[in-house]
Parts: sequence; C-alpha cells; structure tokens
Amino acid sequence: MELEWFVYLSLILFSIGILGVLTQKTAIRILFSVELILNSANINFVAFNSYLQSTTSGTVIDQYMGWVFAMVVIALAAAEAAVGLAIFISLYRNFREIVVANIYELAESEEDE
Amino acid sequence: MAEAEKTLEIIKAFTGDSTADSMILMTAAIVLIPMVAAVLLIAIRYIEVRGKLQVSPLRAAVIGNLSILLSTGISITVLSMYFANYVKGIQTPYIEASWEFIAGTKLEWAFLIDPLSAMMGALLGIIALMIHFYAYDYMRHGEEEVTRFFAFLNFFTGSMWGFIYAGNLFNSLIFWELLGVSSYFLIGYYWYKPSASAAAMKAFLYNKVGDVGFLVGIFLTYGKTGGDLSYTHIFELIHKGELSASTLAVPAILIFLAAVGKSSQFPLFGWLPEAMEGPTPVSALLHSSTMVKAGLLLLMRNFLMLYDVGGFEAVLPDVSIPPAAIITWIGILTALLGALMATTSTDIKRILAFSTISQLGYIASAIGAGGLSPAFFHLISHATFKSLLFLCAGAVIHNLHHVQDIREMGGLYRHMKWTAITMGIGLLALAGFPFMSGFVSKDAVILSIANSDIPFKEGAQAIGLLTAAITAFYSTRMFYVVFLGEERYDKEKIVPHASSKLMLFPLITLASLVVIESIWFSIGLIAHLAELELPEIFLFEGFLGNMFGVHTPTDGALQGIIYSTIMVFIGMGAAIYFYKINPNARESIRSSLKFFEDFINNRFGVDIAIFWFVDHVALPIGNAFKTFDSVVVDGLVNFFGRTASLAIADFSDQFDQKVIDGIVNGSAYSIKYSVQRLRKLQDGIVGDYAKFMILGIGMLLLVFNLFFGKLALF
Amino acid sequence: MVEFFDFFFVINALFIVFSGLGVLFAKRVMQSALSLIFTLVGVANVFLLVNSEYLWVIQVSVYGGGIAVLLLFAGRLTSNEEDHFSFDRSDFLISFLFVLLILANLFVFISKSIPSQRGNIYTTDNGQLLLRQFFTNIWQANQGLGVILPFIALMFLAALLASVKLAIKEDE
Amino acid sequence: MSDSPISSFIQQVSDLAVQAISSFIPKDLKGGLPLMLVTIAIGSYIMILQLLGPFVERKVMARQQGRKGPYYVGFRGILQIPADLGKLLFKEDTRPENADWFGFFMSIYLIGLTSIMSFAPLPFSKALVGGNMSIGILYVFAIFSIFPPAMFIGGWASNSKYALIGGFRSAGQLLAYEIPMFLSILGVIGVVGSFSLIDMTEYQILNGWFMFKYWGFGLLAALIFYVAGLAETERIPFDIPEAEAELVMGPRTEFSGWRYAIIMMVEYVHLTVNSLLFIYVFFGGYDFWPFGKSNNPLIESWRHNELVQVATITIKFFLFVFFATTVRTAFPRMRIDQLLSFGWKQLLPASLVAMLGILFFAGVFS
Repeated sequence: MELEWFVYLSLILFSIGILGVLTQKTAIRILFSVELILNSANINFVAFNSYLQSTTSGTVIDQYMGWVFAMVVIALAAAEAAVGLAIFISLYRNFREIVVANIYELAESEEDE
Repeated sequence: MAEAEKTLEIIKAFTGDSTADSMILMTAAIVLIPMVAAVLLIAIRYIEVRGKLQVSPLRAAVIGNLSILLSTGISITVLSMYFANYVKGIQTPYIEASWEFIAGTKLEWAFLIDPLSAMMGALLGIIALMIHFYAYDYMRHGEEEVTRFFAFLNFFTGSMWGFIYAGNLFNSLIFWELLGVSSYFLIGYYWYKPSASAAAMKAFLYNKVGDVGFLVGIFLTYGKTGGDLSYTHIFELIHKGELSASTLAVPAILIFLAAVGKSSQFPLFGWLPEAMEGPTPVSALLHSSTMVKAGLLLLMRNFLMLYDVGGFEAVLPDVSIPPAAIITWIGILTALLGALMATTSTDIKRILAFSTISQLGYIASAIGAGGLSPAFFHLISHATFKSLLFLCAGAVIHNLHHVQDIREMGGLYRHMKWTAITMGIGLLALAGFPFMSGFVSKDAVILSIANSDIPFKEGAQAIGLLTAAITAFYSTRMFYVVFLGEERYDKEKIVPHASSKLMLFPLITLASLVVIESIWFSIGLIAHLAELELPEIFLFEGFLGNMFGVHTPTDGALQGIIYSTIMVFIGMGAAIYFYKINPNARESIRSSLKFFEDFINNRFGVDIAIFWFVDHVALPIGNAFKTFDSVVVDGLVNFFGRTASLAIADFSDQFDQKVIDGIVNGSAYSIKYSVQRLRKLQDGIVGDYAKFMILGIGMLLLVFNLFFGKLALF
Repeated sequence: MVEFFDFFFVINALFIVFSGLGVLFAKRVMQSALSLIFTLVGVANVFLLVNSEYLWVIQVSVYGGGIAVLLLFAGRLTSNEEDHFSFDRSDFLISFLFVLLILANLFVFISKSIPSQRGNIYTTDNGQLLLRQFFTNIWQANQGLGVILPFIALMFLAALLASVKLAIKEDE
Repeated sequence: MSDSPISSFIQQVSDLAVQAISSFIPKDLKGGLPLMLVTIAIGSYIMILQLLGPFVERKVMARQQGRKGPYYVGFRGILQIPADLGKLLFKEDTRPENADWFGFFMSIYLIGLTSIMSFAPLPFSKALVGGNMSIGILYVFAIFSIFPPAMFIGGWASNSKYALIGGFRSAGQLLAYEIPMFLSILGVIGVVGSFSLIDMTEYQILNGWFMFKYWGFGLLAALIFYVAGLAETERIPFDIPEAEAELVMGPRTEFSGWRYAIIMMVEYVHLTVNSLLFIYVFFGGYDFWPFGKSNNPLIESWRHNELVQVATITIKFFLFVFFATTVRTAFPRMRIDQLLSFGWKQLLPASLVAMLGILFFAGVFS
C-alpha cells in the first residue's frame, strides 16, 4: 500500500465526480457528484496526513493538519447539504422540477433579439 | 475706610460660600417658576381652544397667583438673606454665577445678585403679586380668555425677573426681547380691537428701534471687553483702568438708545400712551415696575460706562460729547414734556401714562447726572405709587363700565371712598407733597442734578423744579375732577358702587406700602437735615449710595427741599384755583393758549415728525434700495442668466451631443456588434459553463505537463 | 507479497469506484443516493486503513447518517415519479472527453511528482495512542491553525440561518 | 507428496490458495483459537439474550395487562420466539409489484448488517469483548447512524404511502434524538477521557456509578439518555413511524418473511444495545457495587470475577427489558410534532445542561 494508490483512487473518484457534475441533469444529482469530489479530497488529506506522520517528526500541525482539514470538509458538506435541501425545495416549489438545464429565467430569451 | 475696597471688590460666586450658592439657585427658581406657570397656562389655553376643556377664571388666576406668590416669597427671602449678610459684612455686594450657554464662549446664563437686582426683584414681586390679585377680579367679568391673560402676565413678570437678575449683557438682551414680545401680546390683548393691535404694533416697533441700538452696543462692548459681557467683568476692567469711559462712549450711547425705546424717553415716547389699550392691570404692571423700568435698570447696570467713578464721586468722563450729559438733558426734557402732556390730557389712564413718562425722565436725568442712588430711589417710590394709581384708575374705570374720560366722571368720592383715599395717597406721592415718598425721592433727583458736572445744570435743575410744579398741578386736577365736584357721568346707565373687597385689598396694601415708604424716607431726610446719627437702614438714600458705591454730594439739600416744596404748593394751588375756585379763568386761559394745547395734544409733533421721517426719508431710501435691487441687480443677474449662460449652455450642449455622445454611441455600437456574436456562448445553462471551465483547466494542465515538465511540488 | 490490507484496499477501491459510478448512472434518484451512501462508507473504510478511526466515525455518522438523510429527503421531496436518469449521448461524450483530458493530465502529473515509498503509509496498532495525542494536541494545533473550530461553528450557523430563511420565504 | 508434475502443480495451487486465504486474516489474528472461542461464546450469548429479551417482554406485558402471555411452546412458552422466527424464515418472501428492487434488497441488508455490527465493542465482562477499540461508543453511534437512511430507503422502496411516510418519520425522529443522546454522554466521556466502554466501566468500578454522582446531573443525563434511547428504538411512547392506527406498520409494512424477521430482530437488537449502552455509561456496566471502591475484600474480588460480571450484566439487561416493557404498557403515544419539539426543544438544552453540570462537578473546569 503506497501513497500513490490513495492518490490515484482519489483521482478516479474526483473524475467520476466531475463527470457527474457535467452530465447530470437534476440539481440533486449534481450535489451527489459534488459530494464525491469532496470525498476524493478527503482521501487525499487523510492519506497525506498519515504519510507525513510516518515520514516526518514534524510539529503537531504537520501531524494532524490533514485530519483537521478533513473534518472541516465534512462540516462544510453538512452545511452545504442543509442549504442545498432548502434551495432544492424552493426551486421545486417554483418550477415543479429541478432539472438545472430548464431553469434559465435569468437568460435572455431568443425572441428579444 | 475699607468700604471702598469692599464695594469695589468683585467676587464670583461658588467660592465655597454655600449661602451665595443657594441664593443663586433661588434666583433661578424665581425666574423659572412664573415661566413654567405661563407654559402650563398656555397649554391649558390650547386645550380650551380645541374645545376639550373649559377652565374657570378662578383656576387660571390661582395658577398665576400661586406662581407669583412663590417667586415673590423667594425673592423676598433672597433680599433678606442678602441684606442680612450685607449688614453683617459677611459678603461682598456682588454674587454671580453662570452656566455655559454656548460652549467655548463667554456667552453664558449668568445670574447676578447685587443691591439693584435684589431690591428690584423683591419690589417687582410685591407689586406683581398685588396686580395679579387685582387682575382676577378685574378680568373675570365678561372676559373669556382669562387663561391667556394670566399666561402672558406671568410670562411678562417672569421675563422682567429674568432681566433683573441677568448677569451679563447677552442674558439681559434675551430677557429684554422676551419683555418686548410679552408686552406686545399684553398690549394687544384685545386683538379684535383695531386700536389695540395698532398700539401693540407701535409699541413693538418703537421698542425695536431701541433694540437695534442695544444689539449694536453689545457687539461693540463685546469687542472691547474681549468677549466677556459679564457686568462684573466690565466693572472690573473699568476699575482697573483697562477700559475707560471714553472708549465706551459709543456703546454707552447705543445702550441709552435702547433705554430710550424701552423707557419711552424723548423721541420715542409715543408708544406708551397707546399702550393704555391693554387691560388696566397690564398698564399698572408695565408702568410701575416692569417694562419701562427695564431701560432705566439697564442704564443703572451700565452706569460705569457713562461715568468715571473716583472714590465716592461720579465724575463726568472726559469725552467730547459725554453720554451722561445727553442722558440728563433728554431725561429732563422728557420729564417736562410728559408733565405738560399729562396736564392737557383728559383720559384718566393717559394722564397716568404721561406722568409715567415724566417720572421716567426724572429718573433718566438722575442717572445721567451721576445720581445712581437717587435714580433708584425714585424708581422704587415711583413703582409703588404708580402701580397703586393705575389700580385705582382701573377700579374707577371698572366701576363706570369702561368710561375713561375724566370729564365724564366726578363726585365719585361719595360712592367709592376707599378707592378715593388710596388714590389720593398715590396722587400725593406723585405730586411730591412734602414728606411723601415721591417728594423725598424727586428732591434727591433734582439735588443730584444740581450737584453734578452736567453742562447747563442750572437750567436742568430749573426745568426739574418747573416740572415738579406741573406734576403737582395735574395730580391735583385729576383728583379733583375724578372724585370731587359734580357728578357728570351718565346716571341712567351707570350706578357707581364701592369697589369689591377683592379689588380693595391690593389698593390698600399698596397704599400702605406708599405710606410706609413715605415715613421711612422722611425719617432719613429729617435725620440728614438734622444731622442725626441713625442706623444706616433708616437713611435710605445714603444706604443705597453705600451699597452702590457711588454717593451724590448732598450740598444744598435744605435749599432744594424748600424750592421744591414751594413749587409743589404753587402747582397744587393753581389746580385748586383753576378747577374749584374759578373755572372760568381756566377756560379763558385755555382759549388763549389753544394753539399751545393743540401742540401738546399732538405730543409736540414728535410722532408726526417720526412718521414724516419714516414716510419721507426712511421709506424713500428703502424704495431706492428696492428699485436698485430690482433694476440693477436683477438686471445683471438676468442678463448673465439669459444671454451669457445660455450661450455657454448651447456650446456645451453641442459639444455633448456631437463629441461625447459620438464617442459613447460609437463604443456602444461596436460592443453591441461584437456581443451579438459572442452571446451565443452564453446560453444560461450552467452545465455548459462548467464544461468550458473544465476544458480550460484541462488545457492548462496540459500546458503545464508539456512545457514545464515536473513541477517541484516536493 | 499480497497483504491483507493491500487486498482490502483494492476491494474497497473497486467498491468505491463502482458505487461512485452507480451514483452517476442509477436510474432513480433514490438508488443514486443509496449508491452515494455506499461510496461514503467506502471512503470511511479508506480512512480506517490509515488509522484514522476518529475520522471514520465522523465520516460514517455525519456523512453516512446526517448528510445522507438530508440528501434522501431532498431527493424524495423534489423528484417526480417518472424522474428517471437519462442523458444525451453527444453531450455525455464531450464531457467524458474533457474529464478524460483532466484525468490523463493529472495522472501524468501525479506519477511524476508523488514519491513512491512503500510501507510508510500506515503505522500499525498505535491508533489509540494517536487518538489520545490527537485529542490532547488538537487545541495546540488549533492555536497554530487559527480559528478552525469557530469557523466550523460559524459555517453551521450560517447554513442553518440560510436554510431557515429560504424555507420561510417560500411560505409567503 | 511426490515430485510428479501433477503433485507439484497441486502443491503450487494449494500454496497459492493458502497464501490467498491467509491474506484475509491479519497477521496478529492468525492462529487465534481463543479468539474463535470468544467469538462463539459472545455470539451465542448475544443470541440467547436476543431470543429471551422478547420473551421476557411479552411475558411481562401480559402480566401487566392481566393475561398469561405465550404459554404453549416449550416450558411455559419459552420457545415461543424461536418458533416464531422459524415460522417467519420459512414463509414466502413477497415483494410489491412496483417496488424498487435495489432499495428493497439493500435496505434490509444494511439494517441487519449494521445492527449486528453494533455489538462489537460491548464488553460482557472485562475479557469477554468483541473488540476493545479506541473509538468504542462512537463506533456504536456511527453504526447506528446508518439506520435512518437505510430505513428511509426501505420505506421508499416499498412503493407504499404508509411505508414512505413511516420512513420520513423514522428518519426525522432518529435524527432528532441522536443529538441529545450523544450530548448526554459527552460529559461522561469528558470525565473518563476515553471512548472505550471498558474504560468507562473500570472508572465506575473505582469511582461509583455515574448515575448517582454529580449532584443529580448524572441522573439527569441518564434520564435524557434513556428517553432518547427509547425514541431511538422507536418503541412506545415514541413509536410514531410505525403507529399502527395510522400507518399500519410504518416502513415495515411491505416486508414479509425473512425480511420481516430481520426487521423485528433489529428492533430488539436496538433495545438490547441501548439498554447495554445505558448500563455501561451510567449504570456501572458489569459492576454490581454502585458506590465505588469498597473496603470489603470479598466484594472487591467478586467484582473482578469474570463470571460474576457476566451474570451482573445479564441481570441488569433483563431489568432494563422489564423497564422498557413497563414503559410500553404504561404510556400513550406522542404526536409527531410533540415528539420533534420535545426532542429539539427540551431534551437538547437539558442535555447541554447535564453535560456542563457533570463536567463542572467532576472538576474538569477547575
């Protein structure tokens, strides 16, 4: 088990997430994809944290920085999910759907040319 | 004697003297209580006007009377404390305190207690209390707006108190103007009568002429005293010699102009007879101790600006036209003219008004002659008997259902005995019957003129004596015509009756006050003549002089007394002769002096001259300025506005349209042209933007990988 | 030598990747959410592999418990009955190419820059010790890191307020 | 073996197989016969608890309601529960027509798997424990937190409105009561300084049970934990998700056969685990002497006897089953809004107060 493995795993998960963000139609699935991206970042944080713990006799910050950052990311995701739920529900109430491509009220319509 | 140092020593209050402290606070309370009551009454009046409430006259009167009673009590307390401390020698004559009014300047709320203000405050309190008491009975019959009346009366009294206790010129000016405005309201109390509103306007405008002088005088003084207008500070400077009377001559004359307006001296006395349009209590208050005395008080306060004081002597300052001389001559002239006008007048209140003018002239001339103590002496006695006289006249008028012409009275002694007696006492004092208060004080005034350094002082003295005779004449005439002789009033409509007890109470009180004063003053006079050694308090004038620190020499006192006694008896005898013994002689003299009588009745043409001046000098100048403004200034403005600025505007308009709009429109067109092609990319779908972003990141990474190789991350 | 943890890592990585793809391609939103839960648990197991038990707990309880329920609610409350996954082919292909570009570049990048050191990635059997150290040192670490915990708290507060605001606004 | 090609091939293949199989077992677990025995012991013990718990509950409930309860199967009906289980296992497994296959399938697996996994760190004596891991009680909570989404998925996948509403309610309720539950034990964790349940119990052996300490704050925390635990197990009076009168059986409505058996098992597993957690955290764990260190050497020796410890915890467990049953028979059901507001508005602040009180009186702040 090497550091590279974790980084590659993270990379693949990240790519899946990016692909999801690009191709998904509904906002909620895009949010799922964003969670995947965040998790890939977390994998990197934790893996590098362990790597630094084992290789360096650095300061406390060097040894636990990754964990703290991972926790911050998780908290961020929780907050994001809470706000996201509210946004989705209000979107759904207004448009009766949350397909992102169909919600473009701010865009200028074609007839205004 | 160390008295000089003691009297000249000036001490600011709050130097640890708790008595002084509390006295100053009491002073503030004296001023504030009537004001607060006035505001309360005005509020009640407002509610009344809105129809929410109807307040009975009694309640309004109670509020007004109570506030005045309270203030009077406090003022008498202040006086007694002051005198107690003074007699014991504990305390200096000047107690002053000030509160900041405008931060960073010396313009402050200042209260000053000196003999002048302490005595005057107490006197005003007693008189105002009596008048308030009297006013309730006088006003309650058929008057609807008693609340308003008492509100303004309270306001008036409070303003006068504030003026009396004011500690610097600035503060004096404020209360001065409050006095003016409240007198305006009171004179115009019957506002629905055109004559009343005209009289109010006239009084206000005449006063304003003086006020302008006051304001300019304050400005000049302000510059010369380095920004501190406190009376004590000015005195200090004068005593130290940093300011001399010669440098203060102009402000002194300007301040005298203010006194001329307020105290109705020679050119500006026209408003005072007109002010009789107000209710009689107002006249009593206004003539006795409030408004007209304010100007004289102001002069007394600024006495050292008129005179240099050397030791105990007032010395005429070394100025080309000394203000003191002007004041004396104008004062004595006013006295003569007022007396003459009183002689020919037939309106009972106007006779008293003209006599007021005359007595004010006496006081002013005494001030000018350096007789500060005689002036204040006469001021006190005049305030007392004049308020008494007006109240009596009011009682008579009230009884006769608002008949004011003395020719329609007569024989009233039978019906209103007490009124006649009290009025007789007052008239005796006015006439200067020997050993009455008026006699003593008037004598002191004439003596002070005789002993002064005024140019042509002998002439002034003679005029003063002549005026005394005329005063005695018209006083006697008035008493005879009103109370004695045949009954000339309309007997079918009017049934005279004795004045009510409510009305009589103030009359008797004031009359007894006059009697007390007479006895007191006479003791002093006799003691002086007989060179007796009595306690200082009995020698009233000398007492005053000690307190003020300025003595008038008393040379020739006995001679003056003899002269004036003779003149008084001549005047009274003439009156009795012309009215009781031989009325036909009177009529013949009248017909022969018809022209002169008309001249007097026209007030010597002074008002006519003023009106002519306004019509033919002031208004044309004003119109000329107006024409200049409308033609030249407006023309210039319009010219620039119409032609020059229009041309500039046209040019800039063209520039704006051609150049700036061209640039703006051109850039807008080019941007629109390019944007119409680029906007296709912006389809409003976030996913598309994300794709482009990812593509960009990917290309960047590709570039890094291709051209920068291994990045030194570790 | 194939070790247990290597084996476990590979199995777990496959689990993560496939369930991650399941998130993308599941037919219904709820299936997708279930796949997401599996992915999250898989990632938590990755944490377990590098001795981060505490993060495992956080990941499972916060992500797998809290956030997943929220997302499930969101999915259930906002999806129509006939809301099935669909994508158009050309769009997907373009996106896939773009992502592939990034993937390839990053792969090259990582392979050039990450050191290849075997055996160092996890340390055995000192999890308890590390955790204690973590708890005792987190405050010192926090001093160095500035205001991490207040920041988290503030972020939660902001999110709470924002969602309440949104929810209330819609009720008007 | 000879050196024939076939045998050598077999040899190679078998070597590979041994290598592959042995790679599944961590190095320090190899050759773990004691471990195996312990596992078997713990498993059978849990099994017995699991089967006796519902029986005791039914019996007690019947007595409290004036009935006799299970009577016919086995001695005084003691085999009633295994009989029911067998019946359910052999029943036909039906699935609603439009049910989501994936969710319907996976939710049951998730629920069953996680509930059994939650037994891992629970010690039945000082030695008889699945794994004394550093995160101890946090592990239990983490595993428990998988339950709400799984239940929700199950409810949704049934394609039934009762099940769906039940799933919503279940998820909301569990989410609401997890937080006060965790906060109420946070004070104890702070005092002990460890998440391990064994450490907690040892601390209580030395210092007395937490429930009776800290001037009533321990009792307050214990009450909150117990109430929140009742809500977590979705039992009366907190059985909103499966309120029979409204929702038939809540999210469990469409499950039948072995799936239903697993769900029922999970319900009782939750009861068991919650009771045990309460016992470990507040009620002295496997200790029977609630006053801390004793001067009596007999008591001390008995306290550290493993068998006594197992017996203690068994007795305590059945005591708590009795409590839970009493609560079930005695209290009416709450409304959903009452339940949520009770959780968020009363229990949560109270748990914070309890935490601070425990920490204060334990001298953590000083």
